[in-house]
Amino acid sequence: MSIQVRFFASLRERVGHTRLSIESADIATARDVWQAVSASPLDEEMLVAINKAYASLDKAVSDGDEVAFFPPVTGG
Amino acid sequence: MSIQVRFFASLRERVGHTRLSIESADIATARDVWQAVSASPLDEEMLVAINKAYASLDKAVSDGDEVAFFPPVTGG
Amino acid sequence: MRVEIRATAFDPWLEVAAFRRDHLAAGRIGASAVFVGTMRDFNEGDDVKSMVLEHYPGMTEQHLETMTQDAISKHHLSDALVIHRVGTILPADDIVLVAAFSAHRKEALIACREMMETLKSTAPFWKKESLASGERWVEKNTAG
Amino acid sequence: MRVEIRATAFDPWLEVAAFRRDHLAAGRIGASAVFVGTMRDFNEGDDVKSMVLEHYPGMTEQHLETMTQDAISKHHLSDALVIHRVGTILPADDIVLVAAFSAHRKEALIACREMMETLKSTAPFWKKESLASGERWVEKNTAG
Repeated sequence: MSIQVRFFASLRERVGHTRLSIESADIATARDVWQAVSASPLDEEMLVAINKAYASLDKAVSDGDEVAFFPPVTGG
Repeated sequence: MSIQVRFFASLRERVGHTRLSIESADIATARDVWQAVSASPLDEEMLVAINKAYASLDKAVSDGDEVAFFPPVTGG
Repeated sequence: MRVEIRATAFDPWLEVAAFRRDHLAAGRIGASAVFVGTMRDFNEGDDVKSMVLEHYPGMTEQHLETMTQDAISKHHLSDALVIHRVGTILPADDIVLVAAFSAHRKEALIACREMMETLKSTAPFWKKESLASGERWVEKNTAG
Repeated sequence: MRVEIRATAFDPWLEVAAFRRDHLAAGRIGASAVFVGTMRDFNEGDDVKSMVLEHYPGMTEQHLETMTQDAISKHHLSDALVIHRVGTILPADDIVLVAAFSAHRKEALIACREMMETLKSTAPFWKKESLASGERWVEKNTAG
């Protein structure tokens, strides 16, 4: 399974990447995607989007999905 | 006692006057002012102002006061 | 604070822009909440051709000034602006502008709405509509 | 409906005036409720020199469009307009404009406030402030 991974704002700076592309047969959910890119657990308040829509960490991902991780939003 | 009386909007048209000046020794309250200018009772929803501030019908009036009667407001 | 009764048409957006530029220190306010009421060409199912807005000179200004000053104090606003038309008004003319300015959004939003409700329910203004069938006084404002 | 992400400064009052003129039938709307958020030169007790607003291209636009369409349906609005800055922003620059237009005031006022709360709590934007002492990410928006 091939997943495009994106990071925004403070999380982008902490991870040190804007985008990553991962290939793995062991990925079922967004949580698995995070574990594939980071050794530390994802902070509870961090947010997840799959294909540009909010999702939970336990949501299933599919081949070709874009999965994004980012901190609480501060616009407006 | 001398009282300036004013009427606005639909009440002005019904009374047929914009302003009246009344002189009487028998006036104590805004209600007395109304009775001095009209034979019919003041409709319940009508509003009263004494010297350009909202007042109740039972509020005392003084010599030289301006007493206004008008219908519910419809601005904005 | 500025409160104004206008007998001629006004552009509420130019007024807000000018007020912000002239009366508010740049960089100090974070929130502007604005309400503009505009004359519709229909009311209660009927076409309205024009309208006359009557007020109580002296009382109306005083009432709006007290209302605005109270809103500034209660909600810690940076400032506030109220403009209201009187006289003959045509459909699409703006009737009322209420603007509240504050550091944070909550105060401006609440104050703007409260001022509009106070104005609609208590400020001495009266509307008389001209319909094809003749004239009629607007009986009562709807709840906000 | 119009939703726009802007990388350059904009005048919210000109935008509202133009939107009303170009998109709303004259005489059909009675209420315009507008909120404008502006960059302050202070935050949490510190002077702020500038700010960078990051967003998630594609997701942010889609999120704002859904939010705006939902507000129009839910509150029976005539129309709505949302503009949001991204990139480098200076104190006194306007950051966000949310405008709701309806026949009666209640709907526009409620929709404008709801859209602002939804935008602040869920739209994918992130602020990084430049202070004299360095840079910092804004951690969380305050409740409205």
